[in-house]
Amino acid sequence: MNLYEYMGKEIFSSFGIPVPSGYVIHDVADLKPLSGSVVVKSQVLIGGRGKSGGIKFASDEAQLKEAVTGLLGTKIRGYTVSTLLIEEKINIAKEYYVSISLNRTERKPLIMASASGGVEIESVDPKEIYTRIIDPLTGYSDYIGREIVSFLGLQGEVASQFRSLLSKLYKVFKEEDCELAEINPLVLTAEGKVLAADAKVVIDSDSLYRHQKYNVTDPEKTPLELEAQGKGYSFVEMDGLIGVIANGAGLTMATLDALTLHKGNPRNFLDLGGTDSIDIVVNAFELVLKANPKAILVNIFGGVTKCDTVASGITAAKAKFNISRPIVVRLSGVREEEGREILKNNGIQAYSEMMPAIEAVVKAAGGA
Amino acid sequence: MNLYEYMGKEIFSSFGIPVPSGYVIHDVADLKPLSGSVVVKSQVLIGGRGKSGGIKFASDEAQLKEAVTGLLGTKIRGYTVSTLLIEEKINIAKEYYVSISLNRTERKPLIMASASGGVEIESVDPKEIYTRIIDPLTGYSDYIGREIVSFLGLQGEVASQFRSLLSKLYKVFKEEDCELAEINPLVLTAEGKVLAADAKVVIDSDSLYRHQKYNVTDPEKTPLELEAQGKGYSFVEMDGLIGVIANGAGLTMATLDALTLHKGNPRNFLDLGGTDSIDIVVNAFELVLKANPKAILVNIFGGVTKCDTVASGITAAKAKFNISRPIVVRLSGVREEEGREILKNNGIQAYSEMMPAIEAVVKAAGGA
Amino acid sequence: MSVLVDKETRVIVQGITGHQGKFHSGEMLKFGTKVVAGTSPGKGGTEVNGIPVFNTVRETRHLNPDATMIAVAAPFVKDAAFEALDAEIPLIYILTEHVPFHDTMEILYHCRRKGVTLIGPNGPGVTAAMDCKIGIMPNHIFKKGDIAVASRSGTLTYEIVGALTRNGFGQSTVIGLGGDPVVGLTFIDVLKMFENDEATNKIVLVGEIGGTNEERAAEYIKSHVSKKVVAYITGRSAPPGKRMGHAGAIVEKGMGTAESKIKAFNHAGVEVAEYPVDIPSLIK
Amino acid sequence: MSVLVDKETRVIVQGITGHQGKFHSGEMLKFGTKVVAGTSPGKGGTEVNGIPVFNTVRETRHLNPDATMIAVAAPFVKDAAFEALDAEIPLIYILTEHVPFHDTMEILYHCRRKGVTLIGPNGPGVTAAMDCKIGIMPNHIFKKGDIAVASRSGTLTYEIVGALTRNGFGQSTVIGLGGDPVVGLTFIDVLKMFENDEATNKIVLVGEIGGTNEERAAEYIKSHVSKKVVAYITGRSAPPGKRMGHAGAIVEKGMGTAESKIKAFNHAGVEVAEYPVDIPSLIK
Repeated sequence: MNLYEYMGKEIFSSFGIPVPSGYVIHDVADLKPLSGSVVVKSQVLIGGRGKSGGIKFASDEAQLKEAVTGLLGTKIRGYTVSTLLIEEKINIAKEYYVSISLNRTERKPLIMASASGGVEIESVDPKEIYTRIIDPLTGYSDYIGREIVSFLGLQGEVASQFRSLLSKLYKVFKEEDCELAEINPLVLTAEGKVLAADAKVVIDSDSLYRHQKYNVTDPEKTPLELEAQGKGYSFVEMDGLIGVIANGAGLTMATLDALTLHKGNPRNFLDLGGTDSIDIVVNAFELVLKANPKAILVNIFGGVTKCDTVASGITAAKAKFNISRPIVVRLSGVREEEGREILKNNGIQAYSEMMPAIEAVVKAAGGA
Repeated sequence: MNLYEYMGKEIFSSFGIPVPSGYVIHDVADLKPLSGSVVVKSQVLIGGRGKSGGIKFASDEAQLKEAVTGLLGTKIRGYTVSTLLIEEKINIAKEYYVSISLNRTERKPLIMASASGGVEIESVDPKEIYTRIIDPLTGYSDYIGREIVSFLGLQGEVASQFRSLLSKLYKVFKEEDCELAEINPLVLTAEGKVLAADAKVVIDSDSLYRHQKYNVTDPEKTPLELEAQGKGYSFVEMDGLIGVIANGAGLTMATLDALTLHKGNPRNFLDLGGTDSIDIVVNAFELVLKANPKAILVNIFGGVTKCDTVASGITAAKAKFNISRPIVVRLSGVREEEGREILKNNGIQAYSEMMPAIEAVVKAAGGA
Repeated sequence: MSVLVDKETRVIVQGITGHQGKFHSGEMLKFGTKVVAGTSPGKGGTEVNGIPVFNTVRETRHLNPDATMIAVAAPFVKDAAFEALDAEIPLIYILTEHVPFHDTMEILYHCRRKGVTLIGPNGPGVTAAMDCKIGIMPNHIFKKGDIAVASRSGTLTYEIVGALTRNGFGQSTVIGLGGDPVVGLTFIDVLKMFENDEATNKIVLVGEIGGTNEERAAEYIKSHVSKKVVAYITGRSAPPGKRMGHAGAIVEKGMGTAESKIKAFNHAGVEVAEYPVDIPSLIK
Repeated sequence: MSVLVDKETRVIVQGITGHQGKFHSGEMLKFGTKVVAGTSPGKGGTEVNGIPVFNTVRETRHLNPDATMIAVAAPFVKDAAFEALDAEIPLIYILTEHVPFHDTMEILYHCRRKGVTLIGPNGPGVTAAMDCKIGIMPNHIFKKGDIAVASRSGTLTYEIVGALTRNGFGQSTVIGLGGDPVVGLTFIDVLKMFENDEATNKIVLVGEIGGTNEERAAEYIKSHVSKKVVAYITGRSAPPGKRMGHAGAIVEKGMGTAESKIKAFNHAGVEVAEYPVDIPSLIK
């Protein structure tokens, strides 16, 4: 789960990482009197916010009001701005980059730092980036900070601030179950203070039960995907014509792949999961129907999810939603015969192999 | 460093371990109005406090005043009572024992629990004691608590309170650098609440730099031992006649052992440590002289501590304190010849072997 | 001898009184697995499917378990794994989905230091046809043979194993690695085992988008694997940035695409099937 | 080959610019030890005794260190040890006194899981006469020979090694275990090494009051050590409950007495010297 900048900064601040002073508003009426120059930052979860005009500066009340009214309610790359962070303007002497993330290849945390901050880290020469895989059992220890300040050429008081901040950033990463805790830019001010001028924090969604304070709607998800998420389905909308219901993430992906290779592009990814229940099948149909596919393919390899349960779900859904568009079913595995019998009685012929079902549904949708 | 009960309970409380409500007084004037029956507990660092009359109960103001005046200033097994803990009287339904300590053999933490609380754990049948060595890297985890409540036959809400308390006790042990964190008795009240009715916390003295809030004078130490501690010496007073100054804990102990086997009992243990300094030698003599031995043995194996430095220290001390009692010196190792020369010029003959020096000092002290 | 488990493997189930524990312990018994005990705090002394239930893993020690299946809810998985580690059980399989990856990292590296094998989380387990099954794979799909299968997904594994069996290709060991971004075994780990396993002559790898596990395996195969390897990769049609069911199945910043994995395997001389059902014709 | 260190061992000193680091790195050089680098944050680029100084251990990697001596102040020891572990240096010796034992426990078990040998804290180090010295033992006391010495104390070790040398008994390896309640090596650990060491024919153990390290060693010797072992135990005259200089040298609740240790050694057929100077006559 991606957190908004202001949420990331709230977390940073609670761990003792210095951030610019500021506050959040949702309405121009929430503005507090100005006590100096400020920056007004749109809270959206997409990159390139500055270039898209999502960040404005103000040094008097009129400019501030103009900036706020000019940003609230507008769209940045398709996403509506409903929240602004009003922050003191800081005097930037130098911009750095630091992040801690999960490195999937090593299955360990990765810490990165660079003196080239304020730009996308991918655009920085790797030689200019300090990287170190962290042993998750010993965790962060000060020698890593000492290596980093040595790499960045920092000394004295600034180096101490950096080391202290890095140790706290690792605490954030670990205690808040982050996939990513990134500060870009990490600013050294003209006054010699080290500050997190931005915050990109991604929390492992599987850990949310122990961080119930976060509740961010993923802006990249479509309304239908959000509805599916609320109902506990893994669901991804795609731009094809064939609705897909399958069981298991791997089998569902394989089904999409097979459809695509047969030029019968899928309308969605929907994994029934490992629960054996008629209702889960019926509700899956409801979701897929909302995506309005030309035909629906159900691909089941019965194990914990039994074929007869799925068959009953299909017939129940067909009746409940009065489905007239083609439904192609493939049933294999546990209680396959019973399932086929149930469908047959309801006028649906079920395939036992995957490939004929793929071909049939592509044909039914009017494809190749 | 042993902490007083009330200090241990303050720590427990700051980690969320429930303790009876109470307060500390040093003077009868500090008493607060009574709101129910209380127990008045002398804060002394020795066992068997209850049996020695150090704990009294009071259920009205008169009894309370009597208890307090009767305890403050009295001596319990030689130690003066200057602090009292006034605590609400709790309704004990059952007493348990729990502790976490360093097990030196395994070099790991050891957790112990028993349904036989309120008595010395050494007197409890080992079969009645749950014990488990804890892996210091995984630390305490709830399964240990589940094993303990299963062992103690606890269920439901009381079991939950126990598990929560045990997890906090491990945090105390680890985060406060304890050698021992013991609750005896751990009380289940008639109202179903689990409370730490006593607290025995021993902090690793080497960790005190990160726990500067503790400052307890070890009541087992003599005034001279405390003075030596303040000056940075490892010093133990003993009841013999021969003062000892040596370098290294092992060599110093070996010197005491050799003296004892020669029926020349030592007056003290004093380890010069590994610093090469004349002043350290002079100050060591000052301490040993305060113990008023019949003769003084200096036993040095020169390495980092060089023999000529020690020799200069001896002659400086002899002059400064005008020492007339016999000083027997053994010098071996680095700069041995130079040291012997310095001493010879000051009328002291230095042995190069340990045993002749032992024999000489025993004789000089008037021994066998 | 098969890889990891065999006829003699003595298995316990942590969380045996839950829905999953109850159902799958019964299925494992039917498969022939020696399920010697289960645990469930406060339910010691009862039975599930005729299997004795204990309060703690420590109480099962006299039964000398060789492996445990952890089927408790995600928030309790780390504690259950630590309990198994403390009891020195040499193989830990975690069935549970949605375990926070920070927990899995801790579990994994504690397993490593104690020489314990971790399978999962969020995978179907391991089966040595027809000797032992630990996990949730359907019983009826297996046939004993010389093909080892390792996969990042569950149902797709059954599809492929089913196809192998129908075409007469039996299996030596089938392992589901798990669909999380951090899991106990990598393809390289299992390739080592398969290469050294006398019962295995050919190897099937079933990968998916996300991470670089397959690319690394391809490199490893070039220099360390003499047995025939074929593969299937799923997620060719997955839109970038979207998690496809598994927490680990996501293409991020151009990393972990199906193309990259297929290319890597081809470079290593590993044929990659277009459809799952093509695996039998490639392996023969 | 000697135990733990030899002529080829490449040593770095963490905290080389401090008082101890400076002095002992010079002494080690004189002994013939290959001290290849030192570290001191912010002092990279300087030299101590002609030894190049770096800011971090990572920067010394190109010098392929085999061992490190940690000579930083107690509060920084854990971090220094983790730095050495991360750089995969296979032997860590901690000179520092007063390290909190909770820190040492962590260091020790992280060393274990990475297969790293930990010596100390609070001990004089290890010397392979006359090939390599890591630590603070005086250079002049050694003579090459076939006697291995392990001890819980510093100066007393020198006393005994000096007596051995004077009496013509050379040493293969001399190890100071350290005087803290938690240290890296136990007597059993070093007995294993000595038993397998071709350069060692006889063994001297120097124990002291506190803990049960000596009692365990005695048990171990009975069944695992074929070489002649003699011992000296100090602290016979120590009053109970008093720490005798070393944090670990204390008799508590009747545990860890000299009597118990002497008795255990005698039961194992290990002669125990009355005085340190008696060791040469027992070993011959």
